Amino acid sequence: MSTLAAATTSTGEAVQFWILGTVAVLGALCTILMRRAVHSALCLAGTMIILAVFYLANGAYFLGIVQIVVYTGAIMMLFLFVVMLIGVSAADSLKETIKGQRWLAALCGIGFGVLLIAGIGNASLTEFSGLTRANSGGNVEGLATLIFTKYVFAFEITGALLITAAVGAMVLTHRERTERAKTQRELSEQRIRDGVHLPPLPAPGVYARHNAVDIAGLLPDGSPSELTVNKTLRARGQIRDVSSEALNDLKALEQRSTERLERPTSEEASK
Amino acid sequence: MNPVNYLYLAALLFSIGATGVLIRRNAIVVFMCVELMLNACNLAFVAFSRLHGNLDGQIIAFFTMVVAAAEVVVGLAIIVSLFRSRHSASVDDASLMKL
Amino acid sequence: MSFPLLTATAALPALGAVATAAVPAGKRNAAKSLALLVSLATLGLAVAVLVRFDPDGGRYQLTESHSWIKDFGVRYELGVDGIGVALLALTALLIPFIILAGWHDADPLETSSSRWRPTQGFFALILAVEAMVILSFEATDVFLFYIFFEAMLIPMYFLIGGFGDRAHPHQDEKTAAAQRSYAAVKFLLYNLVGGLIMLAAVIGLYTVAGSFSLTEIAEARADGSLDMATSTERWLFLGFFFAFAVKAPLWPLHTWLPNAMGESTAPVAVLITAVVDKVGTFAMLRFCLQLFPEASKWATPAILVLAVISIVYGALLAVGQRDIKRLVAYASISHFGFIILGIFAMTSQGQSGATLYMVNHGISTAALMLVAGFLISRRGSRLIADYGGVQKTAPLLAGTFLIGSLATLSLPGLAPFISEFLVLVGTFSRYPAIGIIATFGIVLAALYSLVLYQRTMTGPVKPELAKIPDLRVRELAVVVPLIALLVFLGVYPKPLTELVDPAVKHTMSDVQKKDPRPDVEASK
Amino acid sequence: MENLIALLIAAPLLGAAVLLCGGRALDRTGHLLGTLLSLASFAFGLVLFTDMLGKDAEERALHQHLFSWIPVEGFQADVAFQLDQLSMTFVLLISGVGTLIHIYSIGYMEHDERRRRFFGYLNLFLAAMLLLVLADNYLLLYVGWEGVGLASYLLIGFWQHKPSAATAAKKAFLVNRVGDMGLSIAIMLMFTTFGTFAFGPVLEATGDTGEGKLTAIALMLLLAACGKSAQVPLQSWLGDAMEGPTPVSALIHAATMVTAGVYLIVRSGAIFNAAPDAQLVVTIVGAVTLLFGAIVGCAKDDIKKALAGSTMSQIGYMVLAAGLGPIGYVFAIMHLVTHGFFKAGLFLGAGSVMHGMNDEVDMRRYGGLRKYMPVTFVTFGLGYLAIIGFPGLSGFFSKDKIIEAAFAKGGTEGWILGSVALLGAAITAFYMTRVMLMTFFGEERWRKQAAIASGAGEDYQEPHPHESPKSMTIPMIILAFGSVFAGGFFSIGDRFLHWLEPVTAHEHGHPPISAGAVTGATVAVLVLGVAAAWLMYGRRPVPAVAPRGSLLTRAARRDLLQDDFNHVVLVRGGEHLTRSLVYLDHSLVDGAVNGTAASVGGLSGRLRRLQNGYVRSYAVSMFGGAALIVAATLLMRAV
Repeated sequence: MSTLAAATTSTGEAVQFWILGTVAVLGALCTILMRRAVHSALCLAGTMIILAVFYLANGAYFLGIVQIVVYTGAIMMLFLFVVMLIGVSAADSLKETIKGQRWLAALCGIGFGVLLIAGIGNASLTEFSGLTRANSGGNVEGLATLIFTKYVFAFEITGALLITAAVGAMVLTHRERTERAKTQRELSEQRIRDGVHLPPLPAPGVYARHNAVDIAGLLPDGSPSELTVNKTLRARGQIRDVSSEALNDLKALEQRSTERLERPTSEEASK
Repeated sequence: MNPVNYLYLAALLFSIGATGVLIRRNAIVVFMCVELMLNACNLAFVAFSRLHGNLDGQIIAFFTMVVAAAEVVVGLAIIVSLFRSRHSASVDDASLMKL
Repeated sequence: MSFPLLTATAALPALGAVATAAVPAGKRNAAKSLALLVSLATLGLAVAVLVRFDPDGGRYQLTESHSWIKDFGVRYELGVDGIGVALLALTALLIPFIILAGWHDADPLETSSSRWRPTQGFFALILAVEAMVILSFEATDVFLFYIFFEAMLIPMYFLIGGFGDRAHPHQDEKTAAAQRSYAAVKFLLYNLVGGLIMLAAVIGLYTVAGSFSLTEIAEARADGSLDMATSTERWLFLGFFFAFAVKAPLWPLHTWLPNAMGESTAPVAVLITAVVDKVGTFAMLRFCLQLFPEASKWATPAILVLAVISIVYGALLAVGQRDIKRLVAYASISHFGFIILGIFAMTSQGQSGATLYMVNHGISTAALMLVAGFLISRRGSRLIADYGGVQKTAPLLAGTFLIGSLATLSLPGLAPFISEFLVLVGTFSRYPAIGIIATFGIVLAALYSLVLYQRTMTGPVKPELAKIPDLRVRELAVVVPLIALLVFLGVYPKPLTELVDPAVKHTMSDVQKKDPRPDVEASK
Repeated sequence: MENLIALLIAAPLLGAAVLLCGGRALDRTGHLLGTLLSLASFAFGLVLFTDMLGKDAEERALHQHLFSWIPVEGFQADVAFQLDQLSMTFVLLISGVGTLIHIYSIGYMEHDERRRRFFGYLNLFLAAMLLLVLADNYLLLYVGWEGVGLASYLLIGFWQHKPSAATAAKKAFLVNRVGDMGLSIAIMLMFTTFGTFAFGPVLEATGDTGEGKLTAIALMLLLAACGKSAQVPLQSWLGDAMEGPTPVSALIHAATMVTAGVYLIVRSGAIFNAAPDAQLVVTIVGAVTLLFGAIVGCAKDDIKKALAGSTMSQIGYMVLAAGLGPIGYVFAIMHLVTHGFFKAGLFLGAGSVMHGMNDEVDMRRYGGLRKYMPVTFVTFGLGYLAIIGFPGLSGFFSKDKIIEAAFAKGGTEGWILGSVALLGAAITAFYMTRVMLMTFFGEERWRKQAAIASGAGEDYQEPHPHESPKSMTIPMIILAFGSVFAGGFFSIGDRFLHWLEPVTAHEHGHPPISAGAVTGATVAVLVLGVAAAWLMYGRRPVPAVAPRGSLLTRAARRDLLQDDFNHVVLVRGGEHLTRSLVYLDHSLVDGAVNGTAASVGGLSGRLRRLQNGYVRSYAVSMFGGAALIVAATLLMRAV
């Protein structure tokens, strides 16, 4: 125990730092470069776990565990949950729309990083106290002492903050139903009154090769009908279009039968 | 190895996170980048805690985590309701704050 | 402590404004009657001020003084001299007529179902303007004056921008609304710029003099205990004068007036030119001359030239107008030139004349503009070319309009003649050349007034005008008292001159000027 | 007795107020009320006159101080009246002729639905005119001066539905305003010179001041007189003023108001006497106008405009006389009074002719009317003889004296002025004979006119000439009586001279040729003029359509191109000036401000682009800012 969180570091820790640090930076870079939000989230989760290891290496045992349990376990899962809710496969286009934004961002990022690093380099951080004494009564006990004495007020306020956040999230996402839900009978009556679309909506995949929910049914001319796909999927733009596939198949079939029956092609016939 | 390296790492991660906030348009990813920045800070706090030999840095990192948790909850709720009304999670689409 | 009469004259319309605004939406007529009653009661208070005021007593009378912002030495100080009383009475007198004339101007259109209460707002705003104008006539604390001088812009802005003339010459409602808001914004910006420059000068004055009290500073100036560097005094003077010249308005700062008067309803136009603008010329007399006598004398030649340009230029532009209300606006610019000329001629006749001019111009413009408003509301157009032969169908309207026109051209026997002649004599006795050029103004005044009358009232009757009704009882109740007053003050102006004369003497001694003596006496 | 003076004015003023403010209820009796009050004023005048006659010549002047009008520090204007012989003469002329014309108008305006208002205006005119002649200071005179201008404006434009009448009224007022400017400048000069503008002090103090100032005052007064009395160069309004009803032309634009300029000059005699240069200008103006009016009178076919030309010319005589100084003042006023009689008579006659001829004014459509309107013919004829100066009638006495006085001026000026006056007399005889012949003699052209008019497609109703009603003829007869005998009555024993002398002072002129020779010459030119007219219009038939005529004739028909000059220089020039000023006001004065506003707006528009609404853009600036702060911190530490 004493080697960890000492004023100087062991070679093991150095090896660990260099390997895991590289991975962490890679994970961070992947987080911002991956097109899909899911991948970003997974990369971020990886980086966070590495950070948890670093916390442990720095003698912050409690924080290391909390990092894994709360951050990686809860928060990142919340992220993934929302990503799923919104559409897991919706990929971001990485094309920049604001002129010069990317260059400015890169410049600022690199500049800021360089400045920070220069600042740290400038600071005379040669003396190390180490956490040996502070952690002597146990890390968790030390933290607890501080939280319930020196930081008790801030701690109580964070409690209030958490409650507020929970309530706020519920308020934001909860939709109050202002009117009674319409019964099926009423809905059908309304449909007839409106007279826009009387029969039930067609099922997905009609006339298409597949009947998966995200494949639009085909109209007689081979074009896909968006009506057949679930509203949510439509909104997310997650419709797979297989109409061209079907048409190509049809064309190939006709071609083959023409060849076999030695009929004149349509171009020739028109001559 | 000098534990100051942790600080360099934190600075690097922080810069990467900040750049991500600036270049990504998906609100969720932007949010993740913010989390990355927060974590970078936490790392710095923990390293400082070791440098100074007391636990205050860890306490602050702890509070950061709590606040981040609250923030994530509310932020994601906002993203969800935004998505509900606009069918998009792009931060550029919410650009009504102009004349 | 005696009854705070001056505060009451301002507080009554202010409270009235609040009360009028609070009248429920359905009771428009109650709001109108309430506003009229309040304005009449204010008139009553103004009469009480007139009675209590002793022309031969001290310079400022009925004074009230309370500490307000201790840290900056700002005090709530009120007091009136003869000039202030005259203008206070004018304001209190005109407001009831303005309210009565605008009785239907803010009725909601039948087509609109807006829940906004325009009628209540209209009359409340008019009363609010009255309160602020009265306070700026009464304030003897520079900072207090500044506050009301600026604050009256807000209700005026809404009156101009929110209650446009329904008879507009624009193609459709949308352009009309755009023009209206252009006029309102122009009014606001011009006056705000002037006001901000004045604010700088007010602060500058405080740093130099250490006080905001007009009486204190003026006394200190007079007995020499407050010495300003020449350049400081000139800069401060220019700061004050600029604001007043915008409000007055003096050429070339005049262009907001035709827009504002053209786009607003006739009663509001009267409110602008007959009441609000008077604060500008009044303030020149009270603040510029008293606080900065030396700088005033220094700037006199330039100001006189600008005033003469205003006179001739305004009159020439009035001749060239095609819109009745803009014509009256340019005529007013010409008249304001006369007022400023009289103030800065620095003779007793000129300053008495200028003060009388303020009162008389208020009454005469009100008479002309309100009748013009009645005419415009009948035909639904402001363009002169749309009229002709009105005297045949509406002789009373034409007759009162003629009297208004004659008052505008300063016909002897009507009040404006006396003031105009006094201004001319006062100017001539010190600056003959400027006096003679200004005299050309009276020919041009005849030109624009009579051309207007000829084109609108005489000639064959236009078919659209064949059936317009003559003046109604309400309209007569507005016009007849004004005309009677014009005639009375034209024949017997003594009460007014006696009121004003002592105050003018004080001002003359402030600037340490004496009237030039006639040649015959001088040679003896 | 003094207190009656205010009543002189109050009576017609009351009439005006009652008639103009009173409603339709007075429509039926209004004209009688107006006439009665005018008569009352005349009666007061007579009472004062008899009272005055009972006093010594030097003590006849009466004063009445009514109230202090404009009391301002160093400036004192009072409403106060002065009634001396000069004023008395005018009072009687104004209220007398005025009353006659009120009576005449009862008949003349019988069918006009706005007759009540007409009488109201007439009363207003009387009040203003009386105020003008009774005022004891120049400022109050100015009130009357503008008051008559207003009345004249209202009456010329009485038939406002005619655009020509409205334009003429406006023109009259405007031209008069130019003159009024002169009067106001004169008053201002008096104030700065003498410290007052009451007649007494000003006229007494003329000796104490320099000639330059006095000349300036006198010239300004002359400008005022030119405006009101239609003297060159401000004469252009008088011809157009004939658009008004004929009684108005008779009263205002012939007998009374237009002579106000002469009154002003005579009243200010002391100033003019001390400014010989100004006097010379006065005589020149008078002489030029005298010829100008006469020439214009020769060419006009409109009977009223011909008479208007004549009025201008006759006032030219008066101004000429007034410019001669103490030699001429009395004669100027005497001619003014006799002219008041005969010119009013002539105008009423013309009105009577028009009344019988469907309001036709073109003399070429008259002819041979003497049979149909005997009374009009006789009274008009007597007026005619009086104006041309037929020996023994009024005009002879007054005009002859003026010609004599002109010669008496002495030197080359005297010869020139005298000759001009003689020439004027000849032309007067010519054009008045022309009017007479074209109207009452010769063939009855109006009978043929119907055929011509129907050919031209005009709507012409053949007139049925008839004599006018009694209410119109009686005033004409009284005025004819005056035109015949007034001159003789005044001249016998120099009555008029002695009457006025205390006020205006008088010097006997000594013409270089004997008075008899002047009289002879006058009669000779008179005969010449009549003969020439008879040759041109009596012997030969008058063409019904005006011939093209010589260049001079054509110019004279157009008022010797004065109006064209005014139009091109003043009206057009003014229009251009105002139009360009309106443009400049919009583009330059307003443009400067709007330009500033636009450039501020443009700048903000550009700055606004930075605010593109994208959160990420804002984030970049925040982050960039943070980077800068860090950089600055490091830099500060490094330094």
